[in-house]
Amino acid sequence: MATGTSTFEQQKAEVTRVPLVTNNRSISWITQNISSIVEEKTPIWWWVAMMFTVPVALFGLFCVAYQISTGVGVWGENHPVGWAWDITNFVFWIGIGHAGTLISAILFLTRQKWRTSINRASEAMTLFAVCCAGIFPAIHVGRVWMAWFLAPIPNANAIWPNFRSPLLWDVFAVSTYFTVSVLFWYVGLVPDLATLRDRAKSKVTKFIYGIFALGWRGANRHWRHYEMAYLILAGISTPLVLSVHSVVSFDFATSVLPGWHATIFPPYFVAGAIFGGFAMVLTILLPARLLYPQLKDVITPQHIDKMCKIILLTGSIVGYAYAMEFFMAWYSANPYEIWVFLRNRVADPVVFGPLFNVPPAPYWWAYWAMIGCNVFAPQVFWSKKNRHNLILVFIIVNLVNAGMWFERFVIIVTSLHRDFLPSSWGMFHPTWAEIGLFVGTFGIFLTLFLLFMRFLPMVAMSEVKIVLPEADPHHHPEGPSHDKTTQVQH
Amino acid sequence: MKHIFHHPPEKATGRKYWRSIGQLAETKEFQGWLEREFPEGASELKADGVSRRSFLKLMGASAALAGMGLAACRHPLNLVPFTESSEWSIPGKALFFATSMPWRSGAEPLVITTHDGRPTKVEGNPRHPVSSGGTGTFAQSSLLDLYDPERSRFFYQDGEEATAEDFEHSLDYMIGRLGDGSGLAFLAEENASPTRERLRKEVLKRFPKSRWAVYEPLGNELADAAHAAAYGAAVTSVFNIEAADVVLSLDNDFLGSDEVAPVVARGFANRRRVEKPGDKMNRLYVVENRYTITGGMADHRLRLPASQVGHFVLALAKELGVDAGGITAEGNVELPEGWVREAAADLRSTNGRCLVLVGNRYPVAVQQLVAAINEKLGAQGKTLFSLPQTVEPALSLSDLATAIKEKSVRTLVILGGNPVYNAPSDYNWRELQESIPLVIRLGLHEDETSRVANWHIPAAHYLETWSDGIAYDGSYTAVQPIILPLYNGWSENDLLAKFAGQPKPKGSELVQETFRARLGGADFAKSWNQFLHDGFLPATVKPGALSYRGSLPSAKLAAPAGPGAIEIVFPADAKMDDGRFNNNGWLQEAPDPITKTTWDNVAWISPKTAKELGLKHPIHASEHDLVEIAFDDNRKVEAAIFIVPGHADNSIALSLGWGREVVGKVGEGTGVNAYRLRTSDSLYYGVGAKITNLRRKFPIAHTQEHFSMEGRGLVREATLDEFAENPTFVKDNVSPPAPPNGVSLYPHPKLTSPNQWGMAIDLNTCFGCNACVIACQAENNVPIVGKEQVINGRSMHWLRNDRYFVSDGGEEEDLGEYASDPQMVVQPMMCQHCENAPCETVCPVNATVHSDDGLNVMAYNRCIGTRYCANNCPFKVRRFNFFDYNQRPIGKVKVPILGEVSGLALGPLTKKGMADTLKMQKNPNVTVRMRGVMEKCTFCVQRIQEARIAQKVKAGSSSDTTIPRDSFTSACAQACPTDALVFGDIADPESRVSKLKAQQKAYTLLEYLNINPRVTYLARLRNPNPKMPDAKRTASQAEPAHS
Amino acid sequence: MAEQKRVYGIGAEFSSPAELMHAAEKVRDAGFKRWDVHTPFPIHGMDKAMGLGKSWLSAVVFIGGITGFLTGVFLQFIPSSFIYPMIVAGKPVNFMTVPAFIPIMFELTILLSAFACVGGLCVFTQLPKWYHPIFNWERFTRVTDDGYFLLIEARDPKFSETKTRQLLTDLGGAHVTLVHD
Amino acid sequence: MANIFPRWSNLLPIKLAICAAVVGAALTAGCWYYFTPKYTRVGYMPVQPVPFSHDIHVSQLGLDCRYCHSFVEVAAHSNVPNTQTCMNCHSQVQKENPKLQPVRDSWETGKPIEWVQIHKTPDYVYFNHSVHVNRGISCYSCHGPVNKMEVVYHAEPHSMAWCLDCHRAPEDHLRPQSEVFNLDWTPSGGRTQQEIGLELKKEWNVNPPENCAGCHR
Repeated sequence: MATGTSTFEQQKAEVTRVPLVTNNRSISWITQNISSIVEEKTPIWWWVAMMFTVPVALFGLFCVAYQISTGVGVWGENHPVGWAWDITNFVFWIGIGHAGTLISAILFLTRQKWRTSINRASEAMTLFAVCCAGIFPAIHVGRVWMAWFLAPIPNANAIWPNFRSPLLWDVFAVSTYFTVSVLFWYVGLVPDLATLRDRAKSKVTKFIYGIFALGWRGANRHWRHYEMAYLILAGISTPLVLSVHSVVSFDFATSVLPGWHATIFPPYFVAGAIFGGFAMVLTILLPARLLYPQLKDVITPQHIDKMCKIILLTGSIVGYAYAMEFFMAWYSANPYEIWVFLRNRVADPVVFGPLFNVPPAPYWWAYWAMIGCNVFAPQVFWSKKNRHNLILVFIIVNLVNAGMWFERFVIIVTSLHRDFLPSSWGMFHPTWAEIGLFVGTFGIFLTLFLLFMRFLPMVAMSEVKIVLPEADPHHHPEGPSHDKTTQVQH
Repeated sequence: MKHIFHHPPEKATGRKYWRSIGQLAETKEFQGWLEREFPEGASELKADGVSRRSFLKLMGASAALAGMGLAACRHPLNLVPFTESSEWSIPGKALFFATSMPWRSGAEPLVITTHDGRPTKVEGNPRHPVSSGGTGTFAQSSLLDLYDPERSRFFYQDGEEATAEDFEHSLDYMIGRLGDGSGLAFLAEENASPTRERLRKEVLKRFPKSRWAVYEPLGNELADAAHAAAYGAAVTSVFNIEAADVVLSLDNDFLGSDEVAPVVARGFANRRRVEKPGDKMNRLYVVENRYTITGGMADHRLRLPASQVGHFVLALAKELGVDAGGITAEGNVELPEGWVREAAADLRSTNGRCLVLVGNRYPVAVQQLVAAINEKLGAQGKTLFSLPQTVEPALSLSDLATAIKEKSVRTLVILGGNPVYNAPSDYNWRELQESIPLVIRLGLHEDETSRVANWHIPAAHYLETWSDGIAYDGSYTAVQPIILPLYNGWSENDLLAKFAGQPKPKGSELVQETFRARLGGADFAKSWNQFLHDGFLPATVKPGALSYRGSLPSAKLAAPAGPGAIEIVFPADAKMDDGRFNNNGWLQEAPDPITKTTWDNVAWISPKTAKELGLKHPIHASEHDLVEIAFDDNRKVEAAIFIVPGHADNSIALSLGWGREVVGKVGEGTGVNAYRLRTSDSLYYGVGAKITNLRRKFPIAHTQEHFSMEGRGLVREATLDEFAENPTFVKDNVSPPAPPNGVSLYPHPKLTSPNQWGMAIDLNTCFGCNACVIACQAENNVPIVGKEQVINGRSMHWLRNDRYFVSDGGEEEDLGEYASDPQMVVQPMMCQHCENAPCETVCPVNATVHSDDGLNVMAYNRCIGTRYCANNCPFKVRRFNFFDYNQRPIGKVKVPILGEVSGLALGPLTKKGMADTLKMQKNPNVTVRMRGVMEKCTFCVQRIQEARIAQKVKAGSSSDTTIPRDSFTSACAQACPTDALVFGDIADPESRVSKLKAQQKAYTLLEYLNINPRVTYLARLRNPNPKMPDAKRTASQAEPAHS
Repeated sequence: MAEQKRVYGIGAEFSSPAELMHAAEKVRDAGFKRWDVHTPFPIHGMDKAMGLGKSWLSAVVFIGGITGFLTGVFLQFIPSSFIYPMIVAGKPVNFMTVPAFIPIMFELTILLSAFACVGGLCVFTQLPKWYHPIFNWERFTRVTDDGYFLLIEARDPKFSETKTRQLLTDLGGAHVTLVHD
Repeated sequence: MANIFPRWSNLLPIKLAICAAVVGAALTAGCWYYFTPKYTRVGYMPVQPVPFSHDIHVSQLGLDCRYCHSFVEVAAHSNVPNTQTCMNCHSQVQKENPKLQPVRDSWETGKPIEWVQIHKTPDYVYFNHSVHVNRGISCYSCHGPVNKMEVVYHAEPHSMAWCLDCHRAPEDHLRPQSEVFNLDWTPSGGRTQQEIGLELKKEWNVNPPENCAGCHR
């Protein structure tokens, strides 16, 4: 009788939902094709790509060395603009990280099975993004060699860090975030590493993957704890990911500076982070999908479609936050707040400047670049046609990436450069050193990701297998469902 | 089990530098100097208890101290004690010496702080009425000149380095062959030193045919001439501005560069201290072409091209019924309806308790007419007084020039000054000087003049020399060496003594002689010691009345500037003076009081004229339009323009003292030389220059880009009457409003110390003269950062003077659309020591926290430099060491591929370390900050601690640890010539600061943030004459805090 | 496996999760204790089929979390309220300042929970365990691909080489193999 | 053979864990002990150019500290005696003692003796001797039993924590003003240091600064 009901549910299920893995691929097909990415011999394009990314990364590291050895002065920062690209880039990269955790944790908790095809890659992206992010707060300080003062360790000076400082919160939040992400990612990797171990031809690879596979043997007495562990990690990562960007936003929200001092920041930052993060996931996966056609069946148009929808949603949330900030400034009737929003950001030479009869804001272009990329660009995703036009999607998500960088730049620099006392107002101009460092982090990020693609399974095989029909213990290989799926598919 | 370190004895650190002094110890004059010291114990100072002998030993000691202080690693360091005790000197304890700074308008009485024999700080002499403890900017900065590593160190004969001995020999030889002195001429600076005057007479006695000329580019030649014509040559006049109810300044910047005596500023300020509603204050009318800090204080200001001031004076004379005699004027000038009438009426109404001042480089006729006006107003004996002339009249530069042209000068001795650089361009002084067979030049620096001199002799700084002077009030002041000449310099007295046929003086004997002569009988030793201890003898002659013998010349004032003919005005520079301070980093980087420019001079121009010439104010501070200012083909310069609100139309001001050709690294390539435009008949201004827009840009570093307060309640203003009606106007329409008192989410921890430090700043007596800025820099070892860094917005001043232009309309200065004629307000801005300081909570390492006596303290050694505190500081007063400003070259350095690069940006590739002499200037009680740490005003915490410790030491085994009331103060407050800044204990209701804070016009900034600053401002008041045409706009300019 | 070694157990391979599940139920009912199924991915309902209870890893994590939280509390309050209380921006040093301390308490809670979770996993599963007899079974490599295995250990009291082999064959297991240690 | 890892490898995790724990503990303990001034400074005993013995001069001859360190009561800096001070006596006493040759040389040449510094506060610390010795803090509290030292060594850590200990509880060191330079003094009259300290603290209104500005400027 169990079977009877199951076939019925089966049919219901099959007609209503498009399968997550198309062309009715078998479990062994998954194993074969995902593993092959790692096993086949290194493709030319990989070497070519590395030849670009590695030098860029190295240049970035050179900029770091130069800055540390010479002083923060090699950047364009000044009084009053004490933070500029350094913290902008920090927030930018941290934000990107969030999509990974979101996909792996939150979508897991909400039983979004489609996450399985993309969570591995996006978690990797998280880690690499956080690596890049970590560089900036570390070296933006004037005396890096004294940074250990931040650690709450008993010392002969009997003095401790200031636990009230949002910067110290950052230290804890970001390091925790990185650690937990690594654990989460690794736990997920273990079964797939076992796969690679068992498929490995040469002894060496077998040995190496073997070590990291920890002797995994798929025993059910392991799976039950494993699943629990995975669930719990997902459970704690979810508040963590929300907290991290909230804490980052506290750096600004807890200050007294007009334009920073805003209670809306935490949710607004988190939304922005997810927004930017998904954009970056797509930025990476779309090319990967081209390079490895077999991924097309795993990362299907409906995945992209879903992600576009999330971008559209979060993009609109961010847009709402911008509007709300503006409204609060006006509603608070605080001239300093109004000044920052109207005369440091919005007022452009053509429309709003003349409209409010104020001169153009020095950074109006940054503000409108942000609005354009973050609020207007994603609106094209309302149409399904656009969501399935991969070229367009790729363009839009890259606009979003840029937009999110501008958002942080706008928040940090335009608030700082003209605050309370007009006498102290100034401008900020970046130097080659900080531009080089920013570009360099992209080099680092991509290099790491290329290495990841080459040596680790890009898709969580064991998880994808679960979502296949045949993984269901009540599923019967024969029966009409197949044709159904295929029909729906075509 | 512990490992014990052992160290063999090693070479002393910090010894290296002192080798030079070591050599000094060998030299003859020094040995002589030693034995001479105790002729009969006469010149030992009982009072201060320091014998001159101790100096060298103290230096030896401080060598060791310096070595210790600057050593980086811990093991091993050596302690180097003296071999012999030196009386009264206690290592690490400051000693104070009274002296005075020679200046053309009278010596400035000073007290010098020394640490282990190193002068480290200049303060005013509190006992002297002229100073009362205040100082001017120049006195404060002169300290850096003493230590200038580029000061002249060597003797030069025709460009070849020579020794002092060589020089003395050839000098003796040369003097021997001078005969009656015909062909011998001296060119000196204005200086009323009686000793110099005495030597001059002796030289004249020995060489009756010799010539003695005096030249000061900013001197009082014309003023003296006018004065002589009006009152006779025997007397000089002083004015008591404190006695004047109404002052009319005709382009006389008596609060700024024209009259540096602190007594004038103080006297003026004393009449503007309004404590409660109903108090009276004086009224100031100013007529000037450009904004000066005097103009900034004006109650009524009329902007008028300098060339029209004469016409104004005529109009005023007519109004007052003064017979202008033969003085007429070409062309006529439109003056605002009623301005002259009402001003005149106001002056008259004071029957004599008023004063009309005119710029001291205006044509003699104009100045004579002003004298006549003062006479008519009855200022004599009320505000104007006479003092006997102490200096014999001398030849002028033009007389000397003619003599040289006639080839009747064969030996020229130039004592200081720099005529090749700053003589009127029509003299072609360089050629003249080259035409002289023998030129001996005594100078602090190897400069333009020494380049065309046969002998260059390094001059001793006034802090290294024995001399004397006459202060503004006629009192006799001492100039005594605080330190041995660092570079073996000679004083002008040394040189004159040789000419007078005496040996080069070994010490104070020359001055003692003068002193003896002045003193008459009396116990010499005692009174001499007293004199050195106090630094002066009180004025013997009381100011008397002037006798006016009105004889106005017949003169025709030239046609004034107009749209066609633009005038160029040559004001004294607020920082370079006549150029003598050009190699002084503190002054180079001090922002100009009005334009806030540093490291350059700029051509000030009015918005209207600028528009007419198609010149714009740059959006990026570093890109100013370049123009060419030309009178003819060889009288022209290229200058960057700076649009200044309130500047007179058709008039350009280009300050003197810049664009030096031969100068040290600091002054190299700064500014343009306005002397090129200046001729003997246009000493102050010249009409008819051609201005061409070169369509090129030039970077100008200034510390304040935005001119308008944007309607924010920062400087709060009212007129005297408004204050009387509404004593609490400062609290009105403040937006956002201050939270009701004591409202807070949580209880604030109690500040437990018995003393709570705070400051009050009276905006009504602060002119923005920069004395406090430099004083702070000297006291707190604040580094200079160089032009490039200032452009990048990284100037390090802990204390800055914010200057705003206030006017009815909300102009957008940063767009170049200026108010044509706004008013000016100044606001000193330093760390406000907020009780709830936003900077503290954000510091992740507790590097900046609050002390129990209410200071926002900054622990440099804990700071890791996140800059978060600076971002969260509402006043942006925190300063970050972006580079290693103390250890790396500030300027450009040459490197192989890249060419000229900023030394700072090269960082570790450059040589580390600061000049040894500069180390000597550093205040040993303040940490010299390294790169990567944040710093800011500490309320001079080192002084606070000193006071507290002193009291505790005094208390010993008793419980009396309370610091005496107002027994010390911060560097800025001490330097302030007008006591506008007052520092003290606000927990003590009787302290000066508490009293000021209790006033009704006291307010703090940004109340709405609930940060409780410890710095309180007293609102600015103006006292407009209701009848004046511009009274309306002057009235109620109180910047309404936002509405 | 050149030289004979003692028997570890008998394993069989099944063709689909459904069959494996079915077999597991049977083995459970046969009353075996020391046996396990090996699959490329967790199969839902298998715990029930094998008669396993709930995993108590959650308890470990809870303890970890509490530890982290308390660490946060003490780490912050002890220095800033007792060892060296400093006046920072006029903020109180007593419990009133707790809002400022919450973020770090939170982060530490998460961090130690995560450590407890992974640590617990290792303990409960006794991983890493690089050597395992079952790896001696050549076919077993398919377990990480698409093989579904069931293995009964020799240590099980009910284990008898012939009977157990028979049982597995009856349950439809293919490639029934004797796995040596 | 599918098993690529030997049997023993299964014990590796445990072993590694234990090793890590041990090494970690050792490192922590090591830093705790060796990287503190308590270790790096205390006991520092350099060879001095002149083998001057405080023991002889103070304990045996009974010289007062202030005879040589003459400014300790009035200045922040406690001076090292100059050659003259030594010669005051040694021009008569021990004229020929070869050990004193450097002193005599210095006296003749006028070149100072270069003592090796032992107690060094960092440049950013502003310690003031006068305020301590005038308020009942003995030399002993910071320099230890110098009067007993043949060769002077670093007796106390002089770390910030160490300074704070006393600034927070001065009663542990306060003593009657008369006994400040008596390094052998011990609480007498049946009263403990605590009792005496607290009494003096109250009587003299002793409240040492605990904020940064107290020592860092």
